[in-house]
Amino acid sequence: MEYLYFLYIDFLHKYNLPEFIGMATFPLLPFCMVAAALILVVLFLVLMERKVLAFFTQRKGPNRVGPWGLFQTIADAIKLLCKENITPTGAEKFMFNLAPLLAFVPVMVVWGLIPFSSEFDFMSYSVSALLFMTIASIPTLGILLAGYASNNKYSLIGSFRSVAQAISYELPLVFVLVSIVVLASSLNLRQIVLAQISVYPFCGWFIFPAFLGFLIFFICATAELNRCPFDLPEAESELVSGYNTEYSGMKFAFFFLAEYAMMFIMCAFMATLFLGGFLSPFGFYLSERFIHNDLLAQVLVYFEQVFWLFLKTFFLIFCMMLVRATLPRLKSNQLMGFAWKVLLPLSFLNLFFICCYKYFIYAK
Amino acid sequence: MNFEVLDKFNVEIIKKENSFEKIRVESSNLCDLLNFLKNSAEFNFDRLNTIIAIDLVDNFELIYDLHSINTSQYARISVIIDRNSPKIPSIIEIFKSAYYDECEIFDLFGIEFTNNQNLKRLFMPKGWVGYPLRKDYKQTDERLSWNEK
Amino acid sequence: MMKKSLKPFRDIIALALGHLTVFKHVFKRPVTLEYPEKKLPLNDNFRGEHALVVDNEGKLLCTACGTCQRVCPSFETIEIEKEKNESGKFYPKNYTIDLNKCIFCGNCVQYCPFGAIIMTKEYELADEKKSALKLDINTLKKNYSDSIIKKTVKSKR
Amino acid sequence: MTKNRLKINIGPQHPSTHGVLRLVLELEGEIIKSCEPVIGYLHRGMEKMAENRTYLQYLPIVDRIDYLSGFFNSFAYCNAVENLAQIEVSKRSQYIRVLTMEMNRLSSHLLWLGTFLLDMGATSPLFYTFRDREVILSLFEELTGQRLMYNYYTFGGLRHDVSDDWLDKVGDFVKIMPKKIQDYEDIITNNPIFTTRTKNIGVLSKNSTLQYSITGPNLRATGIRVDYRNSKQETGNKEHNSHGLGYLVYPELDFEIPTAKTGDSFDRYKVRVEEMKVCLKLISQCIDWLKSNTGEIISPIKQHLLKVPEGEFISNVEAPRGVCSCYVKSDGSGNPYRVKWRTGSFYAVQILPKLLENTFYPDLMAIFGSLDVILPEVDR
Repeated sequence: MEYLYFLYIDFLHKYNLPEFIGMATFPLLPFCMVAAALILVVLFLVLMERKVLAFFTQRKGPNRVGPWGLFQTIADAIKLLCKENITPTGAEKFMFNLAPLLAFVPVMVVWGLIPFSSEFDFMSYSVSALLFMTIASIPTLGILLAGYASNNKYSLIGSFRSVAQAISYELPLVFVLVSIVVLASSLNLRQIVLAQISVYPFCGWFIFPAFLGFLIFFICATAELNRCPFDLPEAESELVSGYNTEYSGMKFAFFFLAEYAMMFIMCAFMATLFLGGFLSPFGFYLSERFIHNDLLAQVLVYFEQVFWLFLKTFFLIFCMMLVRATLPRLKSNQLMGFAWKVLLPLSFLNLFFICCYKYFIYAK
Repeated sequence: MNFEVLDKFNVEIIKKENSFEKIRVESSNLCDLLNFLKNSAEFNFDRLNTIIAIDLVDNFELIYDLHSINTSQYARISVIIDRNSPKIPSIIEIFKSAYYDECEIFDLFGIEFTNNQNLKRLFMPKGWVGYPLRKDYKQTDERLSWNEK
Repeated sequence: MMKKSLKPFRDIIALALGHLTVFKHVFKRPVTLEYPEKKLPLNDNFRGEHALVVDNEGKLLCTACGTCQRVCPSFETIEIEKEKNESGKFYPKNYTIDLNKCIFCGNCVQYCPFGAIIMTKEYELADEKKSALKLDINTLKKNYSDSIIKKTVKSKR
Repeated sequence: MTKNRLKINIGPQHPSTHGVLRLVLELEGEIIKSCEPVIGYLHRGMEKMAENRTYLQYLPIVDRIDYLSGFFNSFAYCNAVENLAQIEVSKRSQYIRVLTMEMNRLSSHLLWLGTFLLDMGATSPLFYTFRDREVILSLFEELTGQRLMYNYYTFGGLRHDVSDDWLDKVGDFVKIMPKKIQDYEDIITNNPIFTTRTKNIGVLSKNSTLQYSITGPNLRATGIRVDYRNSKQETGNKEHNSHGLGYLVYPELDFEIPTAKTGDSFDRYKVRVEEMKVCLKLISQCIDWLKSNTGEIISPIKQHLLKVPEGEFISNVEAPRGVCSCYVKSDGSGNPYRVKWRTGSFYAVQILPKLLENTFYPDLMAIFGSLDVILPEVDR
C-alpha cells in the first residue's frame, strides 16, 4: 500500500505538483476506481445474464450491438437515460422520486466494504460484516416506498411481499453469518478471509465446515435479491412488473442498476465468507511464482487477488442464473413457510454444528 | 333409445332425413323433462353439451344438446318459442354450465330466461342496440364499417 | 412414514436433475434464426403475395370469370373489371387484390379453373400506406415475373 | 365488509391471461375472495359470419376460432357439412386428417406447457417447448402453406396429398420427441416447488366438471375416462349414435386414454403430458399406414358450387381444449342457415369464479394456466 502511495507521489512530482495534493487525493482514488468498477461490472452483468439465459435455452442472446452484443447494455442504458420520466398523477411525488435513490445509494456504500485484496479495501472496520448486513437491508425500504408511492395496486402488492420476504430471510442469513464469525473469531471481513488461509490449497475455506450454511446463505441471498425463484415482488405473470411497474426512464434504471449491483455484491460477500474471498485456490499467487521482480510482483498480487475474488463471484452468479432458468416461482405463503419452518431451524443446526467444530477440532 | 317413457312430458319425436332426431317439448315442460333425463338411471344425461338457438324467422328454436358420460348417448331437446315474447324458463338449477350459454343467447338473440337472475350481455358491449344473430338484425353502428382513410 | 421421511432427499434429487437438464442445453447449438439476414426456406406451397400468371406471349391466363371472387372469404377483396377482346374472349382490364382485407387462405389459387393466379413466397409486405397494399394488375404481373427471376415459384405451363 | 378488500383488474392486457380476458378480483391480503370474468373483447361474430358466406367461403375463417389448433375446428365444420351433404371421405384422407390433427394437438399442448410453466415462473421450458413446436409448425407450413391458419381440409378430402418425403420428416420428429418430453418432465414433474404449487390446488370434483360441462383433459384429470376419439368407452354401451364417438379412423388405431385421479392442477398437467406421448404413438401409426397404402384424397365434388340439402347436424370433435362441437343447419341453399360453435375454453372460463374462491393470488396462475383457456375460442 505504501509502495503504491510513493509511486503516486512520484508520478505527481513529475508534473511538479505538491505532495499535499497527493495526500488529499490518494484516499479518493480507490473510491473512484471502485465506483467505476461497479458501474462497469453491472453493465457487464446484465449482458452476462441475458447471454447465459440465452445459452441455457438454446438461443444466441443479444448479438446486434457491437461484437457479440457487447455494447447492448450500454445502448440500453442510453435509451433509458433518454426516456421521459413519468410520474403518475396519483403518486406521492417526493417519495416516488426518493425511492430509487434509497434503493441505489446503500448499494454503493456496501460495495466499499468488500475486501478486494489483502491491503486494498475502501472501508475497513472491525465490525464490517455486521455493517454490511445492516446497510444491505436498506434497499428493501426503497422498494416499499416505491410500491407505496406509485399509487398502483400491483406495485403495492409487490412491495408488501418484498418486505415480508426481506424480514423472514434476513434472520437465517444473519445466523449463518454468525457461524462464520464464530469460525473466524472476527467481525472484520478481511480478517474472515485471512482466517481461511491454510497449509493445503483451498482446504481452509469455510465452505467445507459450513456447507449447509453456504446453501442456506445462497438461498437467502437469492431471496434477499428478489431473484427467481423468490422474485415475488416483481412476479411478471402476476403483478405485471411488481413494485417498479410505474417507473420509467432513469428512475427505473436506478432500480435496475441497484438490483444487479446488489446481486454482484451479495455474491462477492458470499465468496468472501465461504470461498476464501481474494485467496488463490492454488495456495500461492501466480504472480509471486512467475514474476521475479519483487516490487512488481507485490503490486500484481493485489490485482491477482481482485481477479480471484471476481472469478469466484462470477461462478456464484452463474449458479444464480442457472437457478433462475430452472425453477418456478414460489407462492407467497410457501415462501414464508420455507423461511421459518425450514431455513431457520437449519441455520440453528448449522450454528450449533459450527460451534462444536470450532470447539473440538478447529481450535486445536 | 326408448322414448316411450317420456310421453308423460307431452313430447313429440321428430325424425328427418339428413338430421338428427329431436325431442320436441313445450317450454313449460322443459325443466321437468331435463330433470328426468338427468336423474333417471336409464338415460342419465349428466352433461349439457351446449344450447343452440336458431332464428326460424317466425319463431325461435332452442336445441339442448345432452350427452351422457356413462351410457355414451346423445339427446337433442328442441323447444319452440314465440318470437314476439321470447321467454323460456332457465335451467341453471339443473345444469350449471347453462349460465354462460343462456347469457350468450340472451346477448345475441334477445331470448329472456326467466329466473336466471344474473342475465347479462356476454359479448356485446353494454348498451348495444339489437340482437346480432337475429335474421332481421341490421348493422347500424357506423363505427364498425370498414373505412379507408 | 418411511416414504415421508425420504421426501426431502427425493426433492433434492429432483431439483438437481432439473438443474442438470437445463445446464446440459449450454452445450447444444442455438436454434435461433437471425431473421433479416437468414430466412427460413419456404416450399412451393407457401401462401404469400399474389401474382397473376403470364404465358410466354405475355398474355394473362386470367379470363375474368370471377371464381376467385366467389370463393374469397372476405368480401370486396378481389375486384375485376372485365372486357372483351377482338376475338370475343373476356380478359381482365383491371384486377386488384386488396391485401388489407386478404387473409391469405389460398382459396383463389386453389379454385381458379385456369391456374391463372398463384401465390409467391413474398411475405414481407409491411408498408407505411394502406394504398400500397392494394395490388393492381401491373403489380400482380410484376410479382410473377419477379418470382420467376428469383426462382421462388415454379413456372406454370 | 368490503373495507379491507382490494379490487384489482387482471387484464384485459395482462401477461398471464393468454389473450384479452379480464378478471375482476377482490383480494383480502393475498386471498382471492371473489372473481368475475369479463369476456367478449375478442368477439368477432364467427357465427354471424357464416350466415352470409357460402360453405366454402366460411371454411378458411373456421381456423381462426382456436388459432392454436385450427385443424380441429376445420375438421368439425367439414365433418358436419360432409354428413349433411353425404360426401364420402376416402380412407387415406381420413388417415391424413388424423395425422395432422394429432400433430396439431401435440403443438397445442406444447405451447400450453411452455406458457403454463412461464406463468409459474420457470422460464426455460417455454423456450424448449417453443423450439419443438417450431418443428411441427415448419412441417405444417411445408404441407399446407401456412403455420397456423392451415385451410387444408376441403369437403370430402384434402387440398393435396402428403409426400413420402414429408412423412419421413414427421417420422424423424416422432423419434426424437420422447427424449424432449422426458427433458420437460425432468425439469418440472418432481420439482418440489412445482408440486407444492399445483398439488391440491384448483381441485375439480367429478360432479362439478360434469355440472359445468368441462371436457377434454380437464375432465380426464378427474378420473373420468371419456374421450370422443375412442369408441370403446369403458362403461358405455356399444350402441352409440353413428356420429360422435370414434370418428374418423380412430377405432382402427391402438391408443389408450390417460387419466388421473384428483383433478387438481398437477393432474391436469400430468394428463396433458401423457396425452402428448399418446399423440406421438398415434402419429407413428398413421405414418406406417400412409406409407404402405395409397389412395385418392382430392374430393370429387365441386367445392365452390356445393349446395347442402336441408337438415341439421352436430359434429363433436375431441379438441385439445375439450369437446369442440359444430352445429350446422342448412336450408338447402349455398349458405349455411346457422352455425353454432361449442368450444371447451368457454366453459373453462365459467368455472373460474368457483375455483378461485378463497385461493391465494399466485394460485390464480396455477389454476387458470392449467385449465388451458384460449381466448379466441371463448369469444369466437
